[in-house]
Amino acid sequence: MTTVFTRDQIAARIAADIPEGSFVNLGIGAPTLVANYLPTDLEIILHTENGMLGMGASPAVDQVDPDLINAGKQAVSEQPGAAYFHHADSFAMMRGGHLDVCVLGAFQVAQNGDLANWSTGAPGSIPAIGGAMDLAIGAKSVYVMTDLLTKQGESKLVESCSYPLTGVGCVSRVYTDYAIFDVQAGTFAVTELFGDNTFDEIVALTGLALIDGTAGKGDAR
Amino acid sequence: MTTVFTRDQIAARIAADIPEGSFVNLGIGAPTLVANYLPTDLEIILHTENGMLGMGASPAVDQVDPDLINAGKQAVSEQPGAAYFHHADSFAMMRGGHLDVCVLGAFQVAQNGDLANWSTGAPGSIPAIGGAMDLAIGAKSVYVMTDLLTKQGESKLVESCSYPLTGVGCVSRVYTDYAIFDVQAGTFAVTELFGDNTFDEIVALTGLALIDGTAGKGDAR
Amino acid sequence: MIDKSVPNLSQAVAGIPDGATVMIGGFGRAGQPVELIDALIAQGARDLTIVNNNAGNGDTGLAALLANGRVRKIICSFPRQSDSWVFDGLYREGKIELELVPQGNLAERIRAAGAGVGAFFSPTAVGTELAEGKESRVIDGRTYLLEYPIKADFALISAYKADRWGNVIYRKTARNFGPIMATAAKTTIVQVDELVELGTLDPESVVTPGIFVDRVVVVGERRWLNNGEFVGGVDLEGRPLTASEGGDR
Amino acid sequence: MIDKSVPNLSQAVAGIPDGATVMIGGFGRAGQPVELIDALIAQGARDLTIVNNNAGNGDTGLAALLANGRVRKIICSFPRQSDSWVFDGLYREGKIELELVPQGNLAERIRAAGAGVGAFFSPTAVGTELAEGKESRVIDGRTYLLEYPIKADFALISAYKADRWGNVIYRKTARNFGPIMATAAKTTIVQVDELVELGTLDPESVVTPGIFVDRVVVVGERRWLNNGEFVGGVDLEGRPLTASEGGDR
Repeated sequence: MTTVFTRDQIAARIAADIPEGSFVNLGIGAPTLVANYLPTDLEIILHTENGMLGMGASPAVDQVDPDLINAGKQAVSEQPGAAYFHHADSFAMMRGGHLDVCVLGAFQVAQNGDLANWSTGAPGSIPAIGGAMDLAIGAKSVYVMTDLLTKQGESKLVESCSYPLTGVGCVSRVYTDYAIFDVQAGTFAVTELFGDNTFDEIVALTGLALIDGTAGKGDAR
Repeated sequence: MTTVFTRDQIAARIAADIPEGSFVNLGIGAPTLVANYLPTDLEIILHTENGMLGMGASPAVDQVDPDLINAGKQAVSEQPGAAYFHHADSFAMMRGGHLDVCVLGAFQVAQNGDLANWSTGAPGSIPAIGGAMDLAIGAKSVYVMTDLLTKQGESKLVESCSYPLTGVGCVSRVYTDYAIFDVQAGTFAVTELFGDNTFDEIVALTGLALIDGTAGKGDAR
Repeated sequence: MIDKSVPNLSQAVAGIPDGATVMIGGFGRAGQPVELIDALIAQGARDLTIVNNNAGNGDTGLAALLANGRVRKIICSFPRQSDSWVFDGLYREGKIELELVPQGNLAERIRAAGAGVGAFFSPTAVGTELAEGKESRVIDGRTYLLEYPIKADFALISAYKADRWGNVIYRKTARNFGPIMATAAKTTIVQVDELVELGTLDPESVVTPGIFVDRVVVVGERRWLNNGEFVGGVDLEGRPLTASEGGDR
Repeated sequence: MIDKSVPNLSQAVAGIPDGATVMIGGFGRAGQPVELIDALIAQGARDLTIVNNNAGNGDTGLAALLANGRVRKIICSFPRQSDSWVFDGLYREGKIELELVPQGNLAERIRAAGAGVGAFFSPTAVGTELAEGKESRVIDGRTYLLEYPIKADFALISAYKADRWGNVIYRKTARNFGPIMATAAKTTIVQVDELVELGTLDPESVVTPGIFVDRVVVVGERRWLNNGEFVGGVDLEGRPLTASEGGDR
């Protein structure tokens, strides 16, 4: 039976890959969930582009401080060791290559690592880019967190993006609800299958030429 | 009899022209003397390019703090209302046009406002520029404090500089030991004569075509 | 004696002419100078170009300025939000011009204006539709786009405390665009919770030195503070919580 | 648990190879990381390119590194000083290469390296001999020169206090180049008077966040401080005053 991870399961899987001491930016929307699954005994430092390192969890409702929010404009808290800075310094951290990991959502990811996550290009839609283009080119590792398929059942992993790009060749890895994919020299490599999912099922769902990079495959050779 | 101001007299004369509320950078060397003559009842805020606004006077000898120095590496003090910042922020203030006045020394000033104050271009000399080029192009008003004549009796005010330039067309006004000169559309205007010095004497000393911009001259017309 | 404080909000925003470019601090509601914006609405300036990260939230502050038809153009990174209905309507009706700028370019271009940088090569947006019409260059094997400074006539900023020289400190993530906008505007106007005695702010911790500030106006403490202590009991818009949420109402 | 502190100076400077580019903080003696420089001399790396505002003072610190013949090239704004005899001698003998950079360009180029800026148009040095060979461009009626980032393999910085995450604060004008050099080097090494508990530094006042810091080493309080209080009684080199000067000696 096909295994489809929930968003929380994907978030937990991503969290497990982030080493202690990493500086991490979690994009607005679903990637924010990753924070809930970071091991509490490890020190991982969250960056929010609106000017903070050492961001902590959502506060209790009566501890909401409107001066202390994340990039999604949600209330957050301050960890010991936190620091505040202005927007140019915050984006200098990003654009200067100092963040270890960012996690972003996606409309599409192409097999060369191109990312489309800010606009469907639909006529009449209101564009909004925020910090996504800066994160895409700035973080050392750009992880995408997404469902593999659109609501219409189309693969979000594609040969080349049809939607407007956020960044070129910038994605390192894609965590989907079916499997994990690494971007390797212009091709997606499936590095982990969730549950009993098979490589062939993923090939069928994406319609792409994929590399089988799962440990099992490696072992079998 | 010809009046020749001492350096302290020139410094006092410059200080008298600086309005309250000005942000002022005093270059290393003689311009530093201006600080001693700023009226103590007026608030004038001194900038030092090594990262401070609100710089105060030299401390007593037993209050010397090696962490608190000016651009000339001399001990200074901190006024109430001071602020510290790093070097890029400090020069952004300068280069972004936020300083009202800087006072610099000079080897030569040309009648178009060109300044030469960092190198005589002599073979074998060791060059050192520091922040002079940034000050020259950055401050709203660039005042030069200098003797009118070199030790060899040559005018430091010249048609065009023979020494390497610090900045092009950047000088607003020159305070010398004989008179004050404004740079006006490619010509020096004598705006104030010290003591009994006459316009004709200054023309003779400089060998330049000068404008008589003294108040007396203006009144006489 | 230098005293940059002005006695009221109307004097704080005096002289902003029609057609001015006005930077407005804040990221969403955090650091948004709502009182200064309300004063600007009352003051009446029209045909404004606004620089802000967003394009207004709800019906107050920047959104109210837009709703009053005062804004010709907005330069921002993230106009579309769950509560940006005022902007959304104006944009769909073609009543407001939008210049969309990636947030990092927005911040760096504002900084460049304050720092005297003529232009800079930015790594962001290469290969995207926002690169169209921009000069590109490969430096050290990487492609960059040339970006120009964003300057303003006025900046309206919300901060925590100031002294009469205009030295300013901020509070938490409400700092955001304030420090850089203060450097990029000809006239910088700061609203603060509190004006403190000169010499009270730690010189090591001043974030915006007075050289960048022209006017300071005191608006009083926000509802989630009491004598500088965080007392909570508000929602994200700063409204007191209801009793069922643990508040006083 | 993140702990960037290292137990001693030799571990702090471990791994700096021959031929490395090393930024050294400080303006004159203020903020000069003398203990780290001494450790670098003991460590033995040669053929270094050094980035500093100056080229050494007296016979200690950076001057001693130069005197030991470890420096191939120095990038600085103000080599010639009353006490720069070590550099002066090497330069006159042709034993050291000098790249002279106006101080504002030096600072902005270091910042650019840390901020991911590919290059920028600078207003400084236009029309001077330091403009030779540089690309110029007129923007908005003003001429600028194109300047490139200065990056480094290592930065050696002296600061006041740090925590184990590498958050750093400085003291007075000893801050100078530290914060920008920390952003521009692959590996940033900070010597501090004191390591403090995580959470002790005010998040509003951290100057260099830990993201820019790799190693922290404690060297103890300078001679003009006692438990963080300024006690004076030193000269500009930090030496205790003699009795006739009002000191203890």
